[in-house]
Amino acid sequence: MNILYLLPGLPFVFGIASFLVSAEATRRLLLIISAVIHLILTLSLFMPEVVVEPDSWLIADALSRLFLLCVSLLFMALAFYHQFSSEQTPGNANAMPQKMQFFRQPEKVFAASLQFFLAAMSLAVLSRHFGLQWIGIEATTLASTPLIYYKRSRHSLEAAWKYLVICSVGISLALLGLFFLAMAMPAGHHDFSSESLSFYATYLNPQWLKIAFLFILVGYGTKMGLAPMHTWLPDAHGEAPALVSALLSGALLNCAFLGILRVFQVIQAAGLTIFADEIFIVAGLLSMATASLFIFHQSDYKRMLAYSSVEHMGILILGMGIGGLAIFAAMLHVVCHSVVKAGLFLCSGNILKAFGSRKCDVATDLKRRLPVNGALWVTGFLAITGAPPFATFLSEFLLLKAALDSNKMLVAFLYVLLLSAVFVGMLGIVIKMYSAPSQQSELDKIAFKEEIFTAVPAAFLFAIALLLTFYAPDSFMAVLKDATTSLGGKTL
Amino acid sequence: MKNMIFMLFVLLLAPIMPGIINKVKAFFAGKKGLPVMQLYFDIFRLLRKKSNYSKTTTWLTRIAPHSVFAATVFLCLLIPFAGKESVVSFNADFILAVYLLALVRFFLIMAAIDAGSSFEGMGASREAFYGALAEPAFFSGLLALIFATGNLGFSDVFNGVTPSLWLQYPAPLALVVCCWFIVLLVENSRIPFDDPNTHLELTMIHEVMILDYSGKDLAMLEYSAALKLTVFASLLVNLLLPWQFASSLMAAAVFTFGLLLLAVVIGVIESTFARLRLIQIPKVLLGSGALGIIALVIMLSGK
Amino acid sequence: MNNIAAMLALSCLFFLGSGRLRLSIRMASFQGVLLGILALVAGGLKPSIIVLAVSSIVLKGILLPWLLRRAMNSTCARREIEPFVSFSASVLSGLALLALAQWLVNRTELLTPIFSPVMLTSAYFMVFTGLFILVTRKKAITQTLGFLVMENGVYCAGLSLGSELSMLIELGILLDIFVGIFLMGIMIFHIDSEFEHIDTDKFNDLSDVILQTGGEKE
Amino acid sequence: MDLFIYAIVIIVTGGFLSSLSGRNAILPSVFAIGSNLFGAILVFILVFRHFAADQSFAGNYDLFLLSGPVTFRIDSLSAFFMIPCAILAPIGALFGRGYLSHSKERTNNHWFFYNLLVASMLSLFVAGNAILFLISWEFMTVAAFMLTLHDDRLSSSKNAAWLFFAASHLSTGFLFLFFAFLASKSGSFDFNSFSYTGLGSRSVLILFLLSLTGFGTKAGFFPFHVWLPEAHPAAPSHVSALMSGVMIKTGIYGLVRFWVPTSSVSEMIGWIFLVGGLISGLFAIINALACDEIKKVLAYSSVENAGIIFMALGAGMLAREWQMPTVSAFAFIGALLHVLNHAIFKGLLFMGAGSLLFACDTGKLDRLGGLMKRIPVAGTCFVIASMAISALPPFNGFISEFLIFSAGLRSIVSASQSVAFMSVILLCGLALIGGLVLICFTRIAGLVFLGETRSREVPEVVALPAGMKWSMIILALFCLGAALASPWIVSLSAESLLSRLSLSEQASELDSISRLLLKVNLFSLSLLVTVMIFYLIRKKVFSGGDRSDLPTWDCGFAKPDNRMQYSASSFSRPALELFSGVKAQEVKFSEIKAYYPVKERLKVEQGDGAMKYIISPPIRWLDRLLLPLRALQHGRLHSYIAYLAITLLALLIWKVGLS
Repeated sequence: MNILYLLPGLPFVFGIASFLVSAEATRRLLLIISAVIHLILTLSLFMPEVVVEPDSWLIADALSRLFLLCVSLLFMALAFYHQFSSEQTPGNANAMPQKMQFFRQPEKVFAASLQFFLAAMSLAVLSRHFGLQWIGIEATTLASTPLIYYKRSRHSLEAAWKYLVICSVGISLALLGLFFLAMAMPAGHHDFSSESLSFYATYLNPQWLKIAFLFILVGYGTKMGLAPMHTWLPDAHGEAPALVSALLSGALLNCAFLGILRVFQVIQAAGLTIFADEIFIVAGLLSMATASLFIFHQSDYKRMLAYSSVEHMGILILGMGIGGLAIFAAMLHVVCHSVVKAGLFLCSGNILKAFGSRKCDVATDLKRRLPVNGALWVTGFLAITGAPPFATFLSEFLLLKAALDSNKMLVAFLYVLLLSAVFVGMLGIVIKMYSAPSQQSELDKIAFKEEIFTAVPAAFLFAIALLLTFYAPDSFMAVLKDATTSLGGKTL
Repeated sequence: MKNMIFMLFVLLLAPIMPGIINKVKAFFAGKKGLPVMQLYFDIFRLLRKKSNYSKTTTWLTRIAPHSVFAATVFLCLLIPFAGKESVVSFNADFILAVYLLALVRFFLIMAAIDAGSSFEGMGASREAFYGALAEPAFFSGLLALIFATGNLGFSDVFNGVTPSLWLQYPAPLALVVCCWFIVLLVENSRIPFDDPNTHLELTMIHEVMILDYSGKDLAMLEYSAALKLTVFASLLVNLLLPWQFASSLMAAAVFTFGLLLLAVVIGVIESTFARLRLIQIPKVLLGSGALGIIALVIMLSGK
Repeated sequence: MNNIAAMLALSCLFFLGSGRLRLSIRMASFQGVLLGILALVAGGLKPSIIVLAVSSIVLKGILLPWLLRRAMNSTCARREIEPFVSFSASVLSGLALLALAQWLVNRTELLTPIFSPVMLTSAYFMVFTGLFILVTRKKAITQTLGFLVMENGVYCAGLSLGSELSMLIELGILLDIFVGIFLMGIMIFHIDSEFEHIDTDKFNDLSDVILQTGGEKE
Repeated sequence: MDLFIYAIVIIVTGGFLSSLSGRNAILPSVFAIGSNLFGAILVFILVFRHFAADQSFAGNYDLFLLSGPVTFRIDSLSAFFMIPCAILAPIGALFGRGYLSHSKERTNNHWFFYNLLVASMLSLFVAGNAILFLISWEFMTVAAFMLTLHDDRLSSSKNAAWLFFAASHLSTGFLFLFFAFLASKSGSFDFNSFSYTGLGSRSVLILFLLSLTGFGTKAGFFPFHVWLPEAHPAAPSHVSALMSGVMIKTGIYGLVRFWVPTSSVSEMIGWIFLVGGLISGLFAIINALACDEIKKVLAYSSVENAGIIFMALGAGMLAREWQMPTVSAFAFIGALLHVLNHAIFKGLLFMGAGSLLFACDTGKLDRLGGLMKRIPVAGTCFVIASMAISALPPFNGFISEFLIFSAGLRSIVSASQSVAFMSVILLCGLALIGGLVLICFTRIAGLVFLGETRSREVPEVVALPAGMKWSMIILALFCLGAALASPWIVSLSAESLLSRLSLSEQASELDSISRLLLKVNLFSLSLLVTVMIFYLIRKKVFSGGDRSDLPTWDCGFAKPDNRMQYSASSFSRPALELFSGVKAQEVKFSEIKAYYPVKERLKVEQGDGAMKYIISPPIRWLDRLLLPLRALQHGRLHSYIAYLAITLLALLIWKVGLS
C-alpha cells in the first residue's frame, strides 16, 4: 500500500464520517484533523529521505508535490478559519423540498463536501493516469457544487447551476480530448500516463496529439478559468462562502492547470512546443485583458477577486507559453497566487461578515472599522498585484524578463500594460473600501468588532508570500526547480 | 581704487538723472520745470523727516528700504563705470547683478503687499510681471555680447567692446543696444511703459508701490530708483562709447557726458511717446528679447 | 455497428426537432441503451465489457431518465421545450452540424485509419447536438438533457476510436457523469422551488453589465 | 557600509516601536524623531566618510533573496542623494509631532509609514541591484500612499491617493520593462552588469523613453507630473515636504544613474532633458500662478524645480558631448546642488504651509492674509524660503542657479550653432522661469502673511507648538548654511561625482568653481550684513518720532474693507493672461440678463492642462470603447456555453483546419 493513497483516501473516509456525525463541533474537529494529517503527509513528501515510487495510478513527482503543497497548505488555513468563524446558517434551509432530506442539513453536507473536495483535489493532483486525473477533476466539480450552494439563496443557486453546467460541459470536452490522446498512442501501448507518453513521444501521432491538446485545453481551461471560458468563475467565487472561494481559487484552478500541464509535457516531448506556445500566449493575454476589463468599475469586491484569479491564470498560461525562465516563474507564481488569493478571500469573508454586503460602496472605512482586516486587505491587494517585496513580484518580474529573453517585446509590453491596468482597477476599489466614505453613512453608528482569530489564517498566508522572497527552504526550491525542468524550463 | 572713486562719483551723480529727464520733458511741454537738482533737495528734505507706518505693516516694510538701498549700492560694485572696470569682478558676475535686481524687486513687491491696500498690490503685481519678462530680454542681449567678446564678466565684456568690435558687428550691437534700452525703460518704470509722474492713475507701477512710504524710507527708495536708472544707463553708455582712454579724467568726463546725454534721450522719448496700453507691454518686452536673439543669430551666421 | 451509429444520429436529429420534454427524455434513454449495446458490439463479450455495458444501460438508459422524468413531473414546468431557435431551424442547423462532423472526421481520418468512421461522425454529431441544445434551449431540464446527449457523444467517440482505458477508469467516468447529472436533477428541484420556474434564460442576476456608458471614475 | 545597515535598522525599528506604542500620546513621535535623528546622523557620517575617503569607502553588502544575492552598494551618487533625505527626515518628524498633535486619530501607523518611507528612500539610493531597487521603490510608494491617505474623509484626498498610486504603479510598470530588458541582456540583475553597448541606437532610445516615463513620473516630468499637484496637498505637510524634497528626487536619481553617465545617444537624451525640462518648468510655474491653494502652488513649484534640474542635466550632457568639460561640470554640479537645495527650501515651504493649515485650517489664498503678525516664526521662515526658491542671494537657491546660469554663459563663449541654441534655451528659459517664480512666491508669501486677512470674519488662529517652530527655524538656517557651505561641498564631493558622471575634470577647475562660489558668498554675505547693520542703526539711532499706529492710506475711499485688498487671483492675472492657453481654467458663471443686479456666483476651477488635454482624453475614450464589452458577462448560461463552443471551434480551425 502506497502512502499516496492515504492523501485522497483519508479525507474521503473523513467525509463519510462527517455525514454520520451529528455534532457540529465534532465535524469541525474532524476537518482540522484531516487537514493536519494531510499537511503532515504532504510535508513528508518533501523530505529528501522519503522516496515514493509511483505505481500505475498515482505519482508524486515534483509537479504533483508542488501542487499538492498548495492544496494542503490552503486546506490547513481554511480548516482553522472554519474553526474560528461561524458562517451564518442559511436562513431558508428548512424550506427545502421534502424529498431531498439530506440536503436539509447544510452544515453536514458542507463539512462532508469539503472533505470530499480535498480528496478529489488530492486525487487530481496525484494521478499518474490521465483518466484518473480526469475523474479527479470532475469529482472536484461535483464535490464543490454543494459548497457553492451552501447559502441556499437564489444567487448561490444560480451560481452553482452555472458552475456545474459549464464545468461539466468543459470537462466532457476534455474527456473527448483524452480519447483523442489515446488515439495518438501507438497500438498496444497501455500506460496512459504523461510520463510514459513523454517517453514514447516519438511514436505518438502528432496530428491526434494536436487535436487532443486543443480539446483538453478548452476543457480544462474552462475549469481553470481561462477567458472566454471563465464565465462561471466570478459568479461561483462571488456567491460561495469565503473559504470555499478561497479553495476554488487557490487550489481548484491549479488542479485544472496541472491537467493542462500534464498534456503539455507530452506535447513538449513530441516536439510540438511551438504549437502549444502560441495558443498559451494568446490565451494568457486574452485572460488578462478580460480580467482587467471587468475589474474596472467593479462594484462587488468578491467578484473583483474572482476576476483577479482569471488574470492570474492568464499569467500562468502566459508563462508556459513564453517558456524558459518563465516556466520557473509560473511555477513560483502558482504557489504565490494560491496563498495570496486564498488569504484575500478569507479576508473578504471577514469583511462580508462585518458588513453583510459585498458592495464596495457599503464596506468602507476598513481603516477604522476593521483595522486588522483592513490592513490585511491592503496587504493582500499589494501582494496579489505583484508589488515588491512579495514573492508575486519576483515571479511576475522573472516572467517579464523571460519574455524579453525570448525577444517577445510585444508580449512583454502587453503583459506589463495589463498588469498595470489590473492594478489601477483594483486600487480604486481598495481605496474606496479602506478609507472613509465621503458621506456619513448609517454604518457609522454601529460599533464594529473584529475577531482576531479569523484574521490569523489570512495573515499567515500573506506571510508565506512575503517570506518566499527572502527565504525558501531548500527542499521547496529543489521541488520548484525539478518541476520547472520537468516542463522543459530554465531555472535561476 | 580708481574704480572705487568712479563708483562713488556715480553714486553722487545718480539723483541728477531724473532731474535732467524732467527738465527735458518740461522743455518739450514749454514749461520751465523743476530744477535739475530737485531730487537732491527732496532726498535731503525727506531724510530729515520722520517715517510713518501703517499698523497693518510688518517688519518687511521696515527692512525693505534698507535692503533695496543696500542691494542697489552693492549692485554698483559690480557695474563698470567710467574706466570700464568694476570694483568687484569675477566670472559670471552678471548673474549676481541680475539677481540683485531681483532682490530689489522682491522687497519692493513684498513691502507693497504689506501695506494691505489694493493700489499697492496692483503695482506689485505689474512690477513682478514686467520684471519677469525683462529678465530674459536682458539675458538675450547679454548672450549676444558674451558671444561677441568671448568674455564672462562685466568688466571683461565691456573692455572687449571696442570700436573694432562695432565695426565687426555693427547691426547686432545696435540690436543689443535697442534691447537693453527697452529693458532700461521697463525696469525703471519710464514712459512708454509706466508714467512716473502719475500717482493715482491706473497706469502706475513703481510709484504706487512706494505710496505708503514716508520720511527716511522714502528717501532711500527714491535714491535707489535713481541709482538703478543710472546703473542701466551706465551699461548702455559703456556699450555705446567703446573708446578707451588713457587718462581717467578723460574717461570720467566722456562717461558723464554719455550718461547725461542718455538722460536727455530718455527725456525726449518720454516727451514724444504716449504711454502704451498695459496689454501691449508684454509684446514689446518679448520683442526686445527677440532682438537680442536675432543679434546672436546674425553674429553666428557671420562666423 | 454502422446501423447503431445511424440510429444514434437520427435520434439526435429527432431530439432537435421534438417539442415535447417527455419525448426528449425517452430519446435520451434510448441513446443510453444503444450505447450499451454498442459497447458490447465493439468490445466483444469480455467480462469487463459486459460490466461496463450493463452499468451504462442501467445508468444512462434507466436511472437518469427516471430521475429527469421525476424532476419534470414534480416541477410545475410546462411540458413543452422552449427554444430560442425554432424547431425546424434547429433541424436544419442539425444537418449543418452533421456536415461539420463529417468534415472533421474526414480530416482526422487522413491521419490514421479510424476504427469506425461513421461511428465517429455520429459521435461528433452528438457532441455538437448536445452543445447546440445547451445553447438554444431555455429550461434547466432541457439543458441537462443536452449535457447528457453530449456525454453520450463523448462516450460514443471513445468507443468508436477503439481506445480502451482500463475498466476501472471507464467505470469511474460513468460514475462521475452519473453523479453530475444527479446533482443537476437535484438542483432543478431547488431552482423550481426557489424561482418558480426553471427557465434559465431569466437566470441572469449575476452579471457585470453596466448600463450607463461613459461613467467616469470619481 | 555597516553604518548604513544600522541606520536602516534603527529607522525601521523606530517605526515599529511607534506603531506598537499604543495609545500613548508622546511615545510614538518620540520614537520617530529619535530614530530618524540617529539614522540621519549615521547616514551623515557615512556620506562624509565616503567623500572624505575618496571612494575607497564604497562598500558592498549582500542580502540573499530567492532570486539570488542582492547588493547594497554606495557610490558618490548614492551618497549625495542621501543627504537631502537625512536632512529632512528628522526635521520633518519634529515638525510632524507638532502638526499631528491636534488630530484625534492615533498616529502610530502614521509614524510607522513615515519611517518606512525614509528607510525605503535611503535603501533605494543605495540599492545596487534591480530587484532591491524595485523593492525599495515600491515600499516607498506604498508608504507615501498610506501617508497620503491620512485625511481620508476628504474625497479629494482619496482621489489624490488613487491618482498617486496609479501613476506610480504605471511608472513602475515601465521600470519593470526597463530593468527586465537590461537584465535579460546582461543575464544579471546587478546594476554593474548593465550596459547599453551592443544595442542599436533605436533600442537604446526606446529604453530611454521607457525609463523616462518610469522615473519621470516620480520626478514630475511633463506630462507625467499630473499626480503631483494632487498628492502633495493631500498629504500631511511634513510628508509633503519629504515627498517633494526627497521622493521626487528618486526619479531624478534614477535618470542620473542610468542615463547621464552613458555616452550612447547622449546628445539626444541631452536635448530631451533640456527641452523637456524647459517645458515642465514653464508649464508648472504658470499653473502654480493660477492655483489658489498654497500647497498646490508648492507642488507645481516642485515640478518646476525638477524641470530646472533636468535642464541643467541636459545642458551638462550636451556640453560633455561637445567637448566642453568645464561647462558640463558647472551644469552637473549646479544640478546636483539644486537637488540638495530644493529639498531644503521646499521642505521649509511645505512646513510653512503646514503651519498655516495648522493655525487657521485653510490653504485658500484668497481667504488668507496678515498672518505674519499671528504666526511670526512661520511667516519669517516662509519669506526666507521664498527668497531661497526665487534664487535670491544670499540663500542657497541662488548658488545652484548661479552655477547653472554660468554653465549657459560659458558655453556661449565657444559657440557653434547648436551650442548657441542650447545656451539660449537654457539661459532665457531659466530667466523667464526665474521671473515667474518671483511672481509666484511674492504672491503666496505676500498675500498669505502680509496685509490683512481677506475673509470678512477674522479666522481664529491657533498658536504653533514649539516643535513646528524649531523645525522651521532649523531649516531656515540651513537655507543660509547650505549656501555658505557650498564651496566646501563642491571641493569635497564634486570630483568623485563628476567622475561618476563620466566627466573627469581637472582638480584646478573644481578649485575655480569653489573659489567662485566663495566670492559670490562673500559678496552676498556682506550684503546681508550691511542690510542688518543699516537696519539696526536705523532702528536704534534714527527711529525717533516714527509712528506705526496709523492706518494704510485709503486713497480717499470712505469705507475700506479687508476684501478690497489685492487678492491672489488678481495678483497673478496679468501674467496668466499672457499664458492663457497653458492652464486649464474653467469659469462657471451665468451671465446676468435681468435689468437689476441679482445674486450671482462665479466659480473658477483650476485644472491641469496636461491632465485635461493629454492624459485623460485617451483614457476616457478607451473607457467608452471598452465599457460595452462588459455585456459579454451578461449572465446567461446559454451564451456562456456558446463561448466555449466557439473557442473550441476557433482553435480547431486555426490549428487543425488551416494547417
